[in-house]
Amino acid sequence: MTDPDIISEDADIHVRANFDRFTRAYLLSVLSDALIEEHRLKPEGHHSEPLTRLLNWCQTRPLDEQYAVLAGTDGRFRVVRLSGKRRVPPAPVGTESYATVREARHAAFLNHIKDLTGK
Amino acid sequence: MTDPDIISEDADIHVRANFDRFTRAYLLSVLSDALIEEHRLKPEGHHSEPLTRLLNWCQTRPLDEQYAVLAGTDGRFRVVRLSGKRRVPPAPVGTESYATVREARHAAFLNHIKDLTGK
Amino acid sequence: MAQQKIFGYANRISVKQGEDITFYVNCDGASEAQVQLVRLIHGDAHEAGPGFQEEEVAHPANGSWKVKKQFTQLGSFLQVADPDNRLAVDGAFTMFCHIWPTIPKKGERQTLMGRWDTKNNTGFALAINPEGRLEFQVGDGKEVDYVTAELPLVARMWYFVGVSFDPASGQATLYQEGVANRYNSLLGKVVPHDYASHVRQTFRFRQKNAPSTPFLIAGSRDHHLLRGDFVSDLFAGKIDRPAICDRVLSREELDACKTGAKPNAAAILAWWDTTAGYSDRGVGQTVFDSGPHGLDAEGVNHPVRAMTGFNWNGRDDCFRLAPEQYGGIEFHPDAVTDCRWEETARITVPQDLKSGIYAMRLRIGPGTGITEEYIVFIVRPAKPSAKLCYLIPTASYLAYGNESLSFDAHIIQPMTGQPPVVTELDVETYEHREYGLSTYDHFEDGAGVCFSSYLRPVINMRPKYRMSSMNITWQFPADLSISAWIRHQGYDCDFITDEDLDREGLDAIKPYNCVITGTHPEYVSERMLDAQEDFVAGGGRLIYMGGNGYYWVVGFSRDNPACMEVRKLDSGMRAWAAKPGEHYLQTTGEKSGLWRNRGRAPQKLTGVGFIGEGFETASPYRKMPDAWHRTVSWITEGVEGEIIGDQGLAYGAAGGIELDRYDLSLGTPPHTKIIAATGGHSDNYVLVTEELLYAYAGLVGSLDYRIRGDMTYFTAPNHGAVFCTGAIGYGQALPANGFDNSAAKVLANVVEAFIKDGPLPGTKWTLEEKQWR
Amino acid sequence: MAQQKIFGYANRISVKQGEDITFYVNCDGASEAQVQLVRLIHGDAHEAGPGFQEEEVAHPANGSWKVKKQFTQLGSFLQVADPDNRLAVDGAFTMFCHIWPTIPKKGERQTLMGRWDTKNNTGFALAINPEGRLEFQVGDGKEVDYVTAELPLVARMWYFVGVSFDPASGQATLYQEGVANRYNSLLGKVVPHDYASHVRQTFRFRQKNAPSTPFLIAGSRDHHLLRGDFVSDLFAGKIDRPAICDRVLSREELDACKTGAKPNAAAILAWWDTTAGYSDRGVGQTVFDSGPHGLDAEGVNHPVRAMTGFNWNGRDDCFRLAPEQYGGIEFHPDAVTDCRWEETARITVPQDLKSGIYAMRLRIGPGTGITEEYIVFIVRPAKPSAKLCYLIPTASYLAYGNESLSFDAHIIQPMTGQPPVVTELDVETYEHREYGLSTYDHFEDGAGVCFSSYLRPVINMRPKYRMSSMNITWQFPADLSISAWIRHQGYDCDFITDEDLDREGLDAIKPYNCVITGTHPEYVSERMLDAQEDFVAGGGRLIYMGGNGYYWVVGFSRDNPACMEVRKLDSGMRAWAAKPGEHYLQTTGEKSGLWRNRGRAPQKLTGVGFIGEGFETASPYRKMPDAWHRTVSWITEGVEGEIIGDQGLAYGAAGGIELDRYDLSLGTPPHTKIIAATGGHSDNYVLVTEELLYAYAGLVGSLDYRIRGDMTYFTAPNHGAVFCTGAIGYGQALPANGFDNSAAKVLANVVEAFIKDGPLPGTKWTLEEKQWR
Repeated sequence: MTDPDIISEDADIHVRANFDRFTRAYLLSVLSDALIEEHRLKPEGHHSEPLTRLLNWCQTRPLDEQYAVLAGTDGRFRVVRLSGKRRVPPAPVGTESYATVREARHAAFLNHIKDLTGK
Repeated sequence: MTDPDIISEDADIHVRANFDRFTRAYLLSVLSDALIEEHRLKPEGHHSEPLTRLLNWCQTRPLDEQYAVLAGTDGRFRVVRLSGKRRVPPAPVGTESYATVREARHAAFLNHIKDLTGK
Repeated sequence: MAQQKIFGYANRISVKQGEDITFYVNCDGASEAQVQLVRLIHGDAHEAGPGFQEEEVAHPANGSWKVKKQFTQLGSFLQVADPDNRLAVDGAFTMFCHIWPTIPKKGERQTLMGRWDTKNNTGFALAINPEGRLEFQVGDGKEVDYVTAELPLVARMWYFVGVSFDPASGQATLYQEGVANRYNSLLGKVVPHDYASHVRQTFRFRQKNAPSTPFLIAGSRDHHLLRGDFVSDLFAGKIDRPAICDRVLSREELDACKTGAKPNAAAILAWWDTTAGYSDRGVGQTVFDSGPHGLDAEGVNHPVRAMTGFNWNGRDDCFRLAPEQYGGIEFHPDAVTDCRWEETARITVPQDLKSGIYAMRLRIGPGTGITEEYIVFIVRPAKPSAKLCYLIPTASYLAYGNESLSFDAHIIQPMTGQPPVVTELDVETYEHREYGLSTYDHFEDGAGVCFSSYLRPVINMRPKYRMSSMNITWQFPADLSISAWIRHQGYDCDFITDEDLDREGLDAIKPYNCVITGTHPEYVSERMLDAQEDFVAGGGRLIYMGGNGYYWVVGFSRDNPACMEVRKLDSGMRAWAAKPGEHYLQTTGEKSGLWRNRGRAPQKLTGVGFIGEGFETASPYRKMPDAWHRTVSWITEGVEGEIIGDQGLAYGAAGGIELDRYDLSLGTPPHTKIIAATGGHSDNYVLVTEELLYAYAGLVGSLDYRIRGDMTYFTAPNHGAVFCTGAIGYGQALPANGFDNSAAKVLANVVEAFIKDGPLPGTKWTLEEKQWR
Repeated sequence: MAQQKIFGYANRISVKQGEDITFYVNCDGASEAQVQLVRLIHGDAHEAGPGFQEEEVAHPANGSWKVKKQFTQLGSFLQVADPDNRLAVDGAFTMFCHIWPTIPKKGERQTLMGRWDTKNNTGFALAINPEGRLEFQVGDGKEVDYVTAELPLVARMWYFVGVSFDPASGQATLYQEGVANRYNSLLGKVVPHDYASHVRQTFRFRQKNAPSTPFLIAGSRDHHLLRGDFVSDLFAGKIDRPAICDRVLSREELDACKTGAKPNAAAILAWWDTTAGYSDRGVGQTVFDSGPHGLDAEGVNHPVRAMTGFNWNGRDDCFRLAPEQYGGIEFHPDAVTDCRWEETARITVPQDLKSGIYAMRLRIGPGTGITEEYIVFIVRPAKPSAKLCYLIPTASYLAYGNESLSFDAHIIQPMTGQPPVVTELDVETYEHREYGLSTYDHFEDGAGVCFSSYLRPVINMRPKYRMSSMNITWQFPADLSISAWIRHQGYDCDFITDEDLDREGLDAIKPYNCVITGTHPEYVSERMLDAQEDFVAGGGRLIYMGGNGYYWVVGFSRDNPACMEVRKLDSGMRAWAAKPGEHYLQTTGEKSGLWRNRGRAPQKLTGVGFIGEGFETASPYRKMPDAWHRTVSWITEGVEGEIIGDQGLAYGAAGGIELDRYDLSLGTPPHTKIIAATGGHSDNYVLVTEELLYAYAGLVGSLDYRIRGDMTYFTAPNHGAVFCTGAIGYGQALPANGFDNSAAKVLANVVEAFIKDGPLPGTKWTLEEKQWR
C-alpha cells in the first residue's frame, strides 16, 4: 500500500447530486408566484402537491443550507442560516426583521427559493 | 365478577368507522369520470392527489373488502373477492373475464368504486 | 372423479453427481404419474424474455410412477416415549402444567396433556374445551365424564392448571390459577379479573387405558379410516413443565407446584423439565423427563423452544442468561416441518449429469396447473471443475416457502400498490394448507412462523411460478433468469446451495474464481457469511446479483439441514416480530434478526445493503462519475451513453423491487466505487424501516435520494473483488431482448474478468493511484 | 465590558420542606446577582393563555449573592489514584492498550494514556497526533522527543497499540497492529488495508516526572491561568485494558498482549482490568487495577461502560453473557455529567413552603435573556397531606436537557415541517456547549449521548422556554400549564418527582387518591413503573396527561440519582441507535430501549401507547360512542356536542404533538372505553417506527386511522382507575380562554371524581353489566 489515505471521498455525494439535479429541474418547472403566495397565506398544514414537493426539498437540504428564525430580544424575528458545523452559531441573512414568526418563516422560505433559482 | 366475558368488543372499531366516514365523504366529493379514466389509462406509478387518496383507501380496506385477480387456466383474468378468513378461498365477483391483468385490475378498482358509492 | 392434483418433495435440495435422491409424492385422482427428469432452463413465461424452457434428460427413472394419496400430520406436539406404558395409570393421579393459551375459544377442543383416544373415547386428558374452559375428562370406551372450569381462559395469560382424579371416590378436582407477573402475559395486574377456578365433581365413570394410546402433550390420538392413526385436538399456545403424579396431590401441594416447585419425588410419574437441555448453542427437540422413568418426549413438527416460560421475569431476555425461565414450549396446530410421507421413488443422479438446476416433472391428467408438479433439486459436481460457481440461495427459498401474503396480509396491497394475481395453484394451496407456511406467514393464533423446511411440497420453488402479490418471479423462478443467462453465455459453471455452504464453509467455494449469487439471498447463517467473507479476503471474486441480501440471521441444526430457523425482531422489513425475550435462535443460541444489528451489515461484505423497496415499476441505472474512472471503466465497456438496464422481466427495467445502497457508515469499504445507480423511483418505493430513527413524511422514491440501487465495485486482498448490482430486478433483466441488453453486457464484462486467473483489469493503475480511492 | 450571562444549577431537583438545597452559579460580567425565590405559576407567554406568571416568595436568601466565573471540565476520562507516584517511572517502561478511535484525524492531539503535563511539557504519554497517527512522546520540561507511526489510524477499527521506552539507550519503539475481527470494527477483512506499524527511534531526551502530574487515561493534565489545573487532549473512542510495565517488553511479549493476555506479572506496574467489576446489576465508574499496587482508576464525566471490547465475538451481545468481552470503555471529549462548580449558596426550604414548583431566580444587568437564570426545584411536603399528587417527570426533563436538535439534527425540519425559532439563549448555549448534551444529541464523534444529569445548567428546564424546533413549550415549561390549572381549580395538591418515585417506590405515592402526570412522562425506570402499577392495582387513580409516555427503559444508579442512563436501540422514535452488543444499561444491567419491547407496553398500565406524532397543527377530540355509556358519561358531563379541546397553547387545540392509542394487542385492558379520539390529522403526523413491520406509502395523518390520540378510561381493582388524555397537547390546552374550555372541563370531572374516597361514579352500573365491557 503506497498511500493509505483512507479518508476517501464519499461516492454517495455523486448520487445525491444527480438526484438533486432532477429534483431542482422539476421544482423550477412548477415554481410560480401562485405557489409562493400559497405558502405565504398558509405555511403550515396541507398543501398542493407542487408546494409539498418544494417544501420537502427545502427541508431536506443539507444543514448548512437550512434557515431558522431568530427571535430577538426586541420582540422581532429575523432569518438566520445554520452553519452545519458544531458550535458554530447561525449567521444573519439580510437585515430585515419581521413582526411575526409566520412572516419570518415565509422569509426563510423565500431564501430557499432564491437558492433554487439562483436569483 | 358476574360475567367474565373477556372477549369484549374492540373499541378501536369506533374510531376506524369515524375515520372511514370522513374519508368516504372526501372521496365521494372528488370522485369523477376523469379520475376513473386516469386509473384506466395508467393504473401504476404516479397519480393525481385525489386518485392517490382513493387508491390508498381501496388498498387499506379490511381484507374481506379486498379484490384480487384470478389468472385462469384459460389464459383469461377474473376478479375475485378475498374472504378475509383463513383457508377460505376468494369468491368470484361477476362473470366477466378480461384479456389482460391490467384490465382485470381496473375492474377490481371499479368494484371498490361501487362499494364506495353504494351503486 | 375426484379433483386431480399432484404434489411432491424430495429428501434433499442439493445432490452430488452419483448420489441418491428420494421423492415423496401425494396424488389425488390418479394412481400413476408421468415422470420426466428435466433440466430447468428458464422459468418465467414473460413475453420480454425467452419464455419457459426446460430440457428433458434421459434417465432410467423417467416414465410412469405409482402414486397415491398421502396424508400430512399438521400441528406441533410432544410425543412421550413410554414403552412400558407407565403412564397408563389406572389408579389415582394428578396432572398439571403451566399454560399460555393463544386461542382458548377456538371452537374446537385443545388437549393439553394426557393419554386419550378420541375415536374410542378411552383414557384421560386435561384439555381446553371449545368454549375456552379448562376441562378434564375420563373415558372408558363407552362413556365420558367431564369436569369443567367456571370461567374461560384468557388468551395470552399464564395459568397454572391441573387436575386430580381418584378412581376410588370418583372425585375429580380442577385447579386453575393465574400466574401473570409484570412481564410474562398480555395483561397486567391493573385489570380487575380473577383468573382462578377450582371445581370438584364426582365422576360416574373411570378411565380405561388402551395399551396403544400414546401419552401426548398438546394433542391427542385420533384415527381415520384411510389415514390410520394421527393426532388431533391440537393445542395452540405454550406449555411449561407438564407433569403427572401417581396420587391425588393436595391443594397445598399444587399451590407449591404453581411456583414451579417439583412435587414430592415419590409421587412423580413424570416431570418434564422443559428447561433442561439448553446450552449456549441452543436446544434440541427432545424434552427431558426428570422423573424416575426417564420418559423423554420428542417434538413433532418443531414445537418452538427458547421461549419464555411462566416465570419469566422480563429482565433475563435470553435463554442463555436464565434457562430456568425458558421452559415455555410453543405449539401450533398448523405447523408442519416434515410431511413424513412414504417414499415414492429413489433415483441415482448420473455421474455425468452436468451440474445445474433440475427437477423431476410429474404429470397426471391434463398435466397443467395442479396436475403438474416439479420437484426441484440442485446437482453439484462430484468434484469442482468450473471457474464460476452459482450459489443457489436455498435458505431464502425456504423462508418464502408457500407464502400466502396475497390472502392473509392486510399490508400487501398498500405495499405492492396493486391487487394480487392469483392462480388455481395459489387458491388450492391456500384452501388446504396442508403443506405449511412460510416465515412470512402467521400461524392461526397470530404467531410468526420461525421454522421452514423443504421436507414438504414448496409450491413457489418451481418454474412457471410468479409471486401472486407482485405478479413477477421471486426467488427460485427469478434465479432461473440468471442460470438461463449463464447458459446462454456458454460459461462453464458449477452449482451449489446455501445448505452446502452452511455445512462445508469456505471449502465449498474455495475452488472457484468467482461466485455469483441469486437475485435475493436474504437469509444467511453465520457459517455462510464467514465462508463468503473468507472467500473474498482470500482472493475470490463475488458477484452479488440481488437486493436485500445478507439480511436475516438464520440457523440450521446440524442434524436436520432441511429446516431453517429465523426470528424476526424489533427492526427491519419484516412480516412479524418475535415477542420480548424470544429473540435468540433455539437452533444455534445466536441472536437472530438483522445481520446489520449484529454488527455485520451487508455493506461490510458486499459494499451495499438494503435501503428501499417498491413494486409496480422499475427504473434503469444511470452511470455515476466513477464509471469512467480508468480503474473501473472496463466494467461498462460496450455500453454507450449513461443508461444501463432499461429492459427487464420485472416491471420493465433492471433497477427495481428491492434496492441496496452504498453506505460508508455501515462498513462499505472506503475505496468502493459506485459505477451506476437507479433513482427517482415512484412513491410506491419506500425507505426500509431499519433506516428510520424518526419517521417523517416524504420517505418515498420521488423525494428521498437514498432510495436507489447502487451498482458497486471494490477490490479485495489477493486479487479478490466484489461487484454488486444493487437491485433484485437485475437478474430478471438479463434475458430481455434475447439476452442482448445493457444489463447483460455489464454483467458479462464482470463475469469474464472475474473468472480469469491473476490480476483484475484496472489494477495496473492502482500502483500509481491512491489505493483507497 | 465582557458579555453578561448567568447560569446555575442545584444539587437537588426535589427537596422536602425543611431540607437544604445548594446552588452553583457561574456568572460572566458581574460579581453580584439579584436573587429571588419564586413559585412558578405558568411558563408560557402564549397569548391564548394566562402568560408567564410567577409569585415571589419571601426568604432570607433573597437579595444579592456573590457570583463569579466558574469553569467546567468537559470530557470523560479516567483518573488513576496513585498517591505514591508509582507510575512516575524514570526508568524503562512499556505502555499499551487496545483502542477504537472514532475521530483519529481530529486536528487535535488525543492522549491515550500517560503521565503528561501539557503546560510544562514534562512526562510521557502515548497519544494520537492531530493527523491521526499514533505517537509517543517524552518531555523533560524543556524539550520533547516523539516517535510517530507511519500511517494514520482508521476510525472505528480496533487496534492494539503500545510503546516501549528505554532511557538507557534512548530507544522508543512503537507497536501498532489491527485486531479487527468479523464483528468488532467498522470494516471487515475484505478491505485491502494493512493496519500495522512498527517504528523505532532513538530519543535525545528523557522524561521528567513532576510529582503533581496525574496518570490519566484518555486525557492529559493542562493548566490555565484563571482556571487552574484541568484535563485536555481528550480522546474520543474506546480503550480496552490499558497497562504499564516497568521494563521494555519484547515484540513477542507484545504480540501476546495483543490477544488480551497479561504480560509477565513481575513486569506489571498496573494492568487495568476494564472487564472487572461487572455483575448482572451493571458496573460502576471505578476501573480496577489488577496489578501489584491496586492503582484503581475513577471515571470522570461518565466514561461509558458495558461497551464491547476488542475481543467482542458478535455472539455474546450482553455484558452479562461474557464480561470478558466488554472491556471497552468509551470516552467523549464533550461529555459532562457534573460541572463540579464551587458552591454559591445554600438555603433551607421553609417548613411551611407549600409543596410546588419553585425556582431561585437570579438576575444580573438587564435581567432578561441570558442575564436571567431560573434554577428550578420541586418542593415536596415533609408529610403527604393532599388527595392529589402531581408527579413531575424529571427523568424526561433530564433526557431532553440542553437538546440542540434545531442546530444539529438534519431530520428536525422534515419532522416539524417548519424552520425552528431560536433565541439568544439557544445560540449562546449551542456556541459554548459547556453544559453538555441531551440524550437527543450526539457527541462530536457521532455517538449518541446515553447519560444526562442535572448537576449542570439545564437551559430548557426553566419557565419562559420554548423548544426551538417546535416553537411550543416542551416538558418542564409545558408541565407548568398543568400546575397552573391545578392552582386555578384550587385543588390541594402535593408535588413529587420521578427521582423520589424511583428511590421510594410505591411508598412515595401510596398516600394519594390520585396521581396526575406531566405532559410527556417518556422516560421511566422499572421501579417507577412498578410503583405506578402497584398504585393502580391497589386502588389508586392515575391520570396520564401525556403522549408518548412510559416509553424508554432508563436507569439511575443508587449513588448518583442526578444522572440518568438510557440506551436507544433498534426500534422506536429515537435520536440515535446504540451499537450492537451495547443495549444494556451499565447502571442496572437491564436491557434498555422501549418498554414495549421488554413486554411492558404502556398500554398495560395506562390503556394507551405511542402511535404517531406531528407538529405545526393539532386537532380537537371527537366523542366516540362509549362517551355516552352510562358507566362513563360523567366524564364528559357539561361538554355539549361532540367536540372536546378545540383551543390550546400548542398549535391551537388539545389533540396534538405526540399521540397515544388504545391497542388490545399490546395489553390495553379489555374493558377500557374510548371516550373520545382525535383524527384526520395533517400529513405532518406520521406513524411511529415501532408500529411498522413493512413500511409503505401513506402512513400519515390524513390516510391512516391509527394516527390519533385516544382519551380512555378503565376501572382497576379496589376502586382504582386510569384516565388518559392520549396527547401531549392536552396539558397546554388547559389554560386556554382563562382555563374555561372543554378540555379543562373534562379533566376537572375526572380529577374531582378521582380524589374522592370510595367508589367511582358509574360503578353502580357495573354490577348489572358485564364487568369487562
